[in-house]
Amino acid sequence: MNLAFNGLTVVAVSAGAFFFMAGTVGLLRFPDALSRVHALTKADNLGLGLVVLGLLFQVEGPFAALKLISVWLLTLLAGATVTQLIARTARLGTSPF
Amino acid sequence: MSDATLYGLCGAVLVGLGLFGLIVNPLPLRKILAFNLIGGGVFLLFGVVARRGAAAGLGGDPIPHALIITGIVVAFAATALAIALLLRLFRETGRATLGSDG
Amino acid sequence: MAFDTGLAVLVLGVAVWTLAAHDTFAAVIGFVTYGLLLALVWVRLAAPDVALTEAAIGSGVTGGLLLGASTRLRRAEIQAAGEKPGATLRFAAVVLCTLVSAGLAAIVLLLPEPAPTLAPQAAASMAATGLGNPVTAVLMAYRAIDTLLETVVLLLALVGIWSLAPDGVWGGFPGRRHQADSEGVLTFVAQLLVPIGILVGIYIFWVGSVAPGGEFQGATILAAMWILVMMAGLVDAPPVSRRWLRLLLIAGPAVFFAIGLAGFAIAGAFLAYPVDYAKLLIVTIEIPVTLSIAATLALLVAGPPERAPK
Amino acid sequence: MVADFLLAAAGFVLATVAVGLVRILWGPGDDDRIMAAQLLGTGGIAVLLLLGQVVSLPAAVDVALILALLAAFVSVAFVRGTTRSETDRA
Repeated sequence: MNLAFNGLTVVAVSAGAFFFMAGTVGLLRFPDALSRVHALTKADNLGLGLVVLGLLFQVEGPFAALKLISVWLLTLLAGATVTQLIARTARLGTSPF
Repeated sequence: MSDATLYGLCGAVLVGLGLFGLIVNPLPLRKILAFNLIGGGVFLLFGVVARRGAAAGLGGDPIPHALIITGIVVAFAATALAIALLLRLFRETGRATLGSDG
Repeated sequence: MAFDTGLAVLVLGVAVWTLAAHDTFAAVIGFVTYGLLLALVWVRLAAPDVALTEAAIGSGVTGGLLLGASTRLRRAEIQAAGEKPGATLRFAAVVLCTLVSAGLAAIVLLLPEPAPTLAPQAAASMAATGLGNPVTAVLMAYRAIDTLLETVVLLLALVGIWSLAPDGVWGGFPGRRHQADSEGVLTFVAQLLVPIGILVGIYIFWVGSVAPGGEFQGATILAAMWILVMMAGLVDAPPVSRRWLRLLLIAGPAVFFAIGLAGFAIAGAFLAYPVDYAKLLIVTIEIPVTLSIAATLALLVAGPPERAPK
Repeated sequence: MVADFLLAAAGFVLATVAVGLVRILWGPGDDDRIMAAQLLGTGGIAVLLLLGQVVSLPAAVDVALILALLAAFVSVAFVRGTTRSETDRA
């Protein structure tokens, strides 16, 4: 049982790490701000979500698990809205330069 | 070399880097940033002393930890005051430097 | 070990970038990153209380303050960018700073073995305070006078900032009035985040008596949430001459000082607590102190009055 | 065993996200810089959660919670900063 949980952790965290890498590659390679925002959102949502999922198999107690999930939800909500704000700034071209 | 020593050396270099920025950069806001970099380095040095004092089931000596927390808050207050002074200077002179000719 | 080496190198790299960036705005973003990485370092050094403080104040609120200042000073700084010190001064600075770093590094390498520590004493006396977090016990009991003076220092800094107000707006509204966002995204962010943030702030404050957390970290989050609703244009900052605001600001230090004085009568020394009531008294101090610190921090960020009181 | 893997994963995430720092270095616009800082923030949260599990420091989750909140706060300060400098210029 424990071994199975450890295996699930390894799989989920590895997948999460992969998405972080994908987000960084997108940030570096995509030509314009809007597609970079897209890449960033993917990394945010999936990478952290999978890492949290992996860690859920390790924590003890429902409160610790709840806190882990709320960290993810908070990042998701804040990240999505803020990314929208940045995307709007990029679209309107109101960069200070 | 232990992890604590490694971060101690990191803190030592940070203090030197921040001091350099404080002396060399002519813009006051950059000097404020450099001052905060020095602060981070000093706190790190102190934190290494705390980490080496781990005992009695605690991960570090709690007295330096409490002093570092106090230090971070006071450094913030000093930064806020410095920025208010700088913005007032800008309002009065229209300049963001400390040159004596303006 | 490899992880720690990488993290240390990353911290140094971000520090160099913060100093070397041409644009101050970019330097400030470097500084926010620096604070975030330091929070990771504090976790590695088994100092979660410090990590919480660094994440909240060192990175978050200081970052917001510096971002605001850098955008307001931007054009003036672009004009002033040409002024560079001479080669001699730069060389002297390199020599001096290398010596300082080398000296500190030598001290780190030559620290005494075994390391001096007060951890056993702190752990042994913790039972007398009724607290479960040694750092909070230090802040609120063994070195409570430091904490009391710190709350006063914060107030003095605020008085210093307020005294920078020009005559015409004396006692007026701090900072600029932010317009509510026309497309509603900022309003949405504020309405969504602020209730969660207040909950997290209270939780971090409350958990501080038994686990990492405490009044400074909780207060910083509450302050950040107040600044957030002001930035989103949902509420305006109050004029600094308001009586309720002044009372809120001094309530924490005043209660702290009063209970400290009462210590003479009930426990025989300034800021001494009788063992049976130690935890109750500490919590009685902490609640108003948290609210006062939160208000002070938010107003420190808001800056001196810029608009006349109505 | 799992702790070793989690530490390695933390190092990997930190390394990939640190590459995002190159974006901060190169800009060219402020949007790119704040985005890279945000990616670093999310990555930093992931690293914190992993580290907290490695060194069994449950409070690391609280640090992550604060970082998530204040990353949003800093981003709002950024957006306010850029739109405000726009009205300054007008």
